[in-house]
Amino acid sequence: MKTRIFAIPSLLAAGFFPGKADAMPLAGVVEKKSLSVSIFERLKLEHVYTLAGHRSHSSHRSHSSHRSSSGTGYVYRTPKYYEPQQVLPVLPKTRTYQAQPDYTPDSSATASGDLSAVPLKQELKVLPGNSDKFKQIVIQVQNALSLYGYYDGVIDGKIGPQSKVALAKMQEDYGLKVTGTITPEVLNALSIRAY
Amino acid sequence: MNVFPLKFRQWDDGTFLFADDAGGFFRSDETFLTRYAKDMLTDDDFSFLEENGHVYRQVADYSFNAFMYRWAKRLYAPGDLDYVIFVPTLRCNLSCGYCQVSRVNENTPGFDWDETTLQATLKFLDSLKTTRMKVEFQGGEPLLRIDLLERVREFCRERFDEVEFVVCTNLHQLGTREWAFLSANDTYVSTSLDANASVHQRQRTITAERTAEFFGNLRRAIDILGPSKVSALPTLDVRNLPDPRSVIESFTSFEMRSIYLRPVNYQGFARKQFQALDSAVRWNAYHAEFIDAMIDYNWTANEPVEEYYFVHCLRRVLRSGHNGHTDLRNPNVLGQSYLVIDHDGVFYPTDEARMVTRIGRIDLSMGNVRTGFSSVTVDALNAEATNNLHPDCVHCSYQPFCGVDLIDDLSRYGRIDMPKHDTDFCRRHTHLFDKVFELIYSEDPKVRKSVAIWAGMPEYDPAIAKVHA
Amino acid sequence: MIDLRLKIEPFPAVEPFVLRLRYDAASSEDDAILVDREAGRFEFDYNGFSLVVHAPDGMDLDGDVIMVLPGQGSAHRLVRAASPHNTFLVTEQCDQLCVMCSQPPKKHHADLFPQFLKAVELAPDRAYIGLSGGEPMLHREKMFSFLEVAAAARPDVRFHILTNGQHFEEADAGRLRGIGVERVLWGIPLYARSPEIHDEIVGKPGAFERLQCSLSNLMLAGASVELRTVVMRQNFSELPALANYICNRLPFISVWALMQMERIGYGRMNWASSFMDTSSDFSALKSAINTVCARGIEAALYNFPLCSVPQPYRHLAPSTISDWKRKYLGSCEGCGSRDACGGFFEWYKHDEGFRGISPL
Amino acid sequence: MNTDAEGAAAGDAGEGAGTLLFREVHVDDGFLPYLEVAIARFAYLYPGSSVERGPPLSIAVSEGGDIDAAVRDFNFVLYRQKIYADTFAVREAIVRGVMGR
Repeated sequence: MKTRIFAIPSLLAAGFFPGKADAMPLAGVVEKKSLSVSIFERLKLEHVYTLAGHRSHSSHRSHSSHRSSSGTGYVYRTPKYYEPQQVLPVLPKTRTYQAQPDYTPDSSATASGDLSAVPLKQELKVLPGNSDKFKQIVIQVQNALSLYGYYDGVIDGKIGPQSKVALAKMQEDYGLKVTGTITPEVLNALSIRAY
Repeated sequence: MNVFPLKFRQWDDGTFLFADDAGGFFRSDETFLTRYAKDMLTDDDFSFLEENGHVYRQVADYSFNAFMYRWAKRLYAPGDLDYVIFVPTLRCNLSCGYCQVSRVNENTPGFDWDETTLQATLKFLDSLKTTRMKVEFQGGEPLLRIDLLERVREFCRERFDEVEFVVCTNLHQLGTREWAFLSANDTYVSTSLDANASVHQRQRTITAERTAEFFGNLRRAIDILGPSKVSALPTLDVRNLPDPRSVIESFTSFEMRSIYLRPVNYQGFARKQFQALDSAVRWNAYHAEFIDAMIDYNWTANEPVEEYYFVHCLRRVLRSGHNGHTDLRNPNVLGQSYLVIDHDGVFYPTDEARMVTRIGRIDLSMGNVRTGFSSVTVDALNAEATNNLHPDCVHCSYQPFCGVDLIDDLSRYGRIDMPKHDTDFCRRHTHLFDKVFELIYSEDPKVRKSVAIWAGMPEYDPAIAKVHA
Repeated sequence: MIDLRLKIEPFPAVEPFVLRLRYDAASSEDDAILVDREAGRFEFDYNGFSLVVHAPDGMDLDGDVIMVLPGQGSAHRLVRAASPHNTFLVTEQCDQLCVMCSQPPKKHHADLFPQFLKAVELAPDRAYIGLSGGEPMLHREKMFSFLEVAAAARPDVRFHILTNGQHFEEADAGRLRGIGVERVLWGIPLYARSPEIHDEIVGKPGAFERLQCSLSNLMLAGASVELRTVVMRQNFSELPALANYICNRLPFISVWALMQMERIGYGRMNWASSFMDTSSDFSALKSAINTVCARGIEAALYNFPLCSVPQPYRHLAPSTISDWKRKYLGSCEGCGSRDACGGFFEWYKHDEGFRGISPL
Repeated sequence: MNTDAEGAAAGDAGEGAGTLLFREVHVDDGFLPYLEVAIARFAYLYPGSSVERGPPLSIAVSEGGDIDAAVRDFNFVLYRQKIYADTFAVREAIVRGVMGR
């Protein structure tokens, strides 16, 4: 009893872990296969959800043994509701918790600007009904414009620059509002039934 | 129904604390203990235990899975390395009595990072995966090498998305350049304020002139940087402990409300000389007295105070996943999520490991920033860094809240297999947790007020202190 | 109230379609560009067709994603670019019948997943989109596919999904993780720790047991859950027991939302028997909140006017009522906390409401 | 705890140990399988004590020692060893469940 006190084996020796190399799955080596491993994975994602504008004082930051570092410890001033930094931003009930994805969004997915289009990695289900219908109408419009001498381009069912010019000219001649687009008035004037 | 293993501890008042491996706990008495040990639990017992998450019907049922989750969440899972402690110089312009190990005189050559070490350190930082980084500058007095600090900070700001810098400084001899450095938004000051002016002068500044310089600079730091960016630690001599109220008064006069009490940590010969066995007992008694003084203070104060480490322990009792302090983790995995780089570029897992190595007790270095990692010793320690099934800890009610500090054990006893109850770490923490539970179960409204503040509850509620009668 | 529909002039569509309104330049063939704007009338060019939208002059439509339904004189504003309150109504079918339901279920279901997918594709950068019902997970397979495709198409978009939690299987773990557990927050209601009370409130025997199973599956999958409890007379005194249950059995939740009732739908019918005036009695809420706070579980009070909440708990009450259904009372005029307060639901009736409130 | 007899004796349990305080302790049959390991553990916790297996089992501490505390702690050790053994399988299941092994 005097020298080696570990009468009852340690976690390792107790056979919980097959060998030294695997001894510290706790230290970050986590197998993916088992379902319940995710319990542990889950812990690492814990910081993902934080109250918006109110990052937890102890979030992921550590303090070392010799110096407590930045900040004022756990007790900070009694939150005053009216101080802006204490107030949660106006968020709906469905969005009170702002997830902070801990990855950087793929830059290819967000091209320049806030609202730019996103190339889909997977083909979304198209809506052939509308496309066919739109194309049909455009063909009728191009035919009519061509018949009346406004358009001499290809009848392709797509409104390109040439069609726009033709539409604008036609609208001007007919005393319609000039938009360069297919409006209900244009369809009426060309006797195309679309609705 | 099966009961998850309960560990028990008898308190001085004769009642018993029962706690499971996931940190669920309640108070009961010896009759319950007997029924539990002898497999004679009653329906009442079972319904109490079930309501509070201590039983399951079969492995992998909902109760079991939830328990497993809580158990797992008590464990520390180190993340990517995102916290480094740099010692750019060991030189210091003070010579405090208790700091014989981690400093050399201001004019001693050869104890600073050289250009190669700086470059290697920056390269090392650049190689890390993390996008956020906390850098703590220690010494010595790191501001003696403000040029190095500036370069490291500049590099980190460039390299990482989120950065935070802490300068552990004695706040002496600060010029315009030093103040400018400390004034940045991402930079924090950690200093030492030993109790009050007289103790501070006795232990640190020696002359009235230097004492005045320190307090002047501390005031200035609070005024221009703001109290949220300045923290201070009191290092106290167990042989000469100040009145807790004077410490609270001196800290609150600087708007510092989080006080992290530290006993002087003697190393080597000084430890043998000054740290007799009973010093732990004395420290524990003082610490308890200090907590009581804070409770009194908070009862009437507008702005509460806390003892940082005590509150940390309290929260570890109530919550899982509360691993923000490197001293108290289970498993206490070293050398992964944070690291020390010494003045000569040597890696250490902790600052304590640096000291232990420096005094020649055992080599806990982990390689050198210029040549790379080598962590055989630390790996061996990590294999023993878990308390769950430790032969002593496995029976301890405080195990789920507690941690492991093998470096402290090595430093004090030269071995890691001392009976836990004979180690300073265990004695200190047993005492702390005894105090934590004393407060949690207290019916004194003054105590309850502080418990609520420290636990982060709007108001105290007895529901946190379960009792099974 | 902000209208979630926009009046449009007739458009030759044969099936529902989704497009994005832009003021300056198109970056997608689903963009319609503003070509003309006069009082209350916005004219867009959508692939050569004029789309005329009527909206108040001050309204900013740039970046909004709308859905046009054939033969209808109005379009649905699926995503308002300037608002964080964007929710897609996936279905109006539901397999529970909760006493306070604000949106009572309907039998018919119109499937709009392709349109929602397009809307996600066109949503602003880092949008946070709500999916609601009815019970969206009645269409489990389509929901999962929708989320999988949407997640792949827009890695920056996150979802908040309201579901009754009756339809999660253990085998869903793989799909949940494929979609990304950090990207979806499941808002799931649990009303009481007692199965009887919970089942009674949701009008479905066995619901509690099934929910427990789902929650356990979500926990094992590592999913993120916002547990939602509407506070009512039926469950008020049970809240502390529920808090204890959450600490022990559902420790993985991201937040426990305690919610005030909406006086609409069944909530209006059952108002008298269900509305709990928490401005007059907050006691059980205190205990429940203190319990979970001490144990490190986030608690939040949704839809509570600030003045109805005792001061120590007020910081837990964010402004949660969606902008489009929020109102303030006459007496709110002089209140100093109005900016921080979510106010009242449009359909709140004060003479049947909070007795213990006054401006702060 | 059941104590059947107690007393003081001179020198019969240790060589030159002086006076010993001892007390007999009744051990329920249910605890017999854990007795050996409990005695070992007790000896580790109370290096100054000694345990006579008996039966009846008796515990001795040197004079000035707290025999009440020793007997109480012996019982606690016995309880703990039984609990430890009885629950080892569930602890194993938890570790396996969490670590996926």
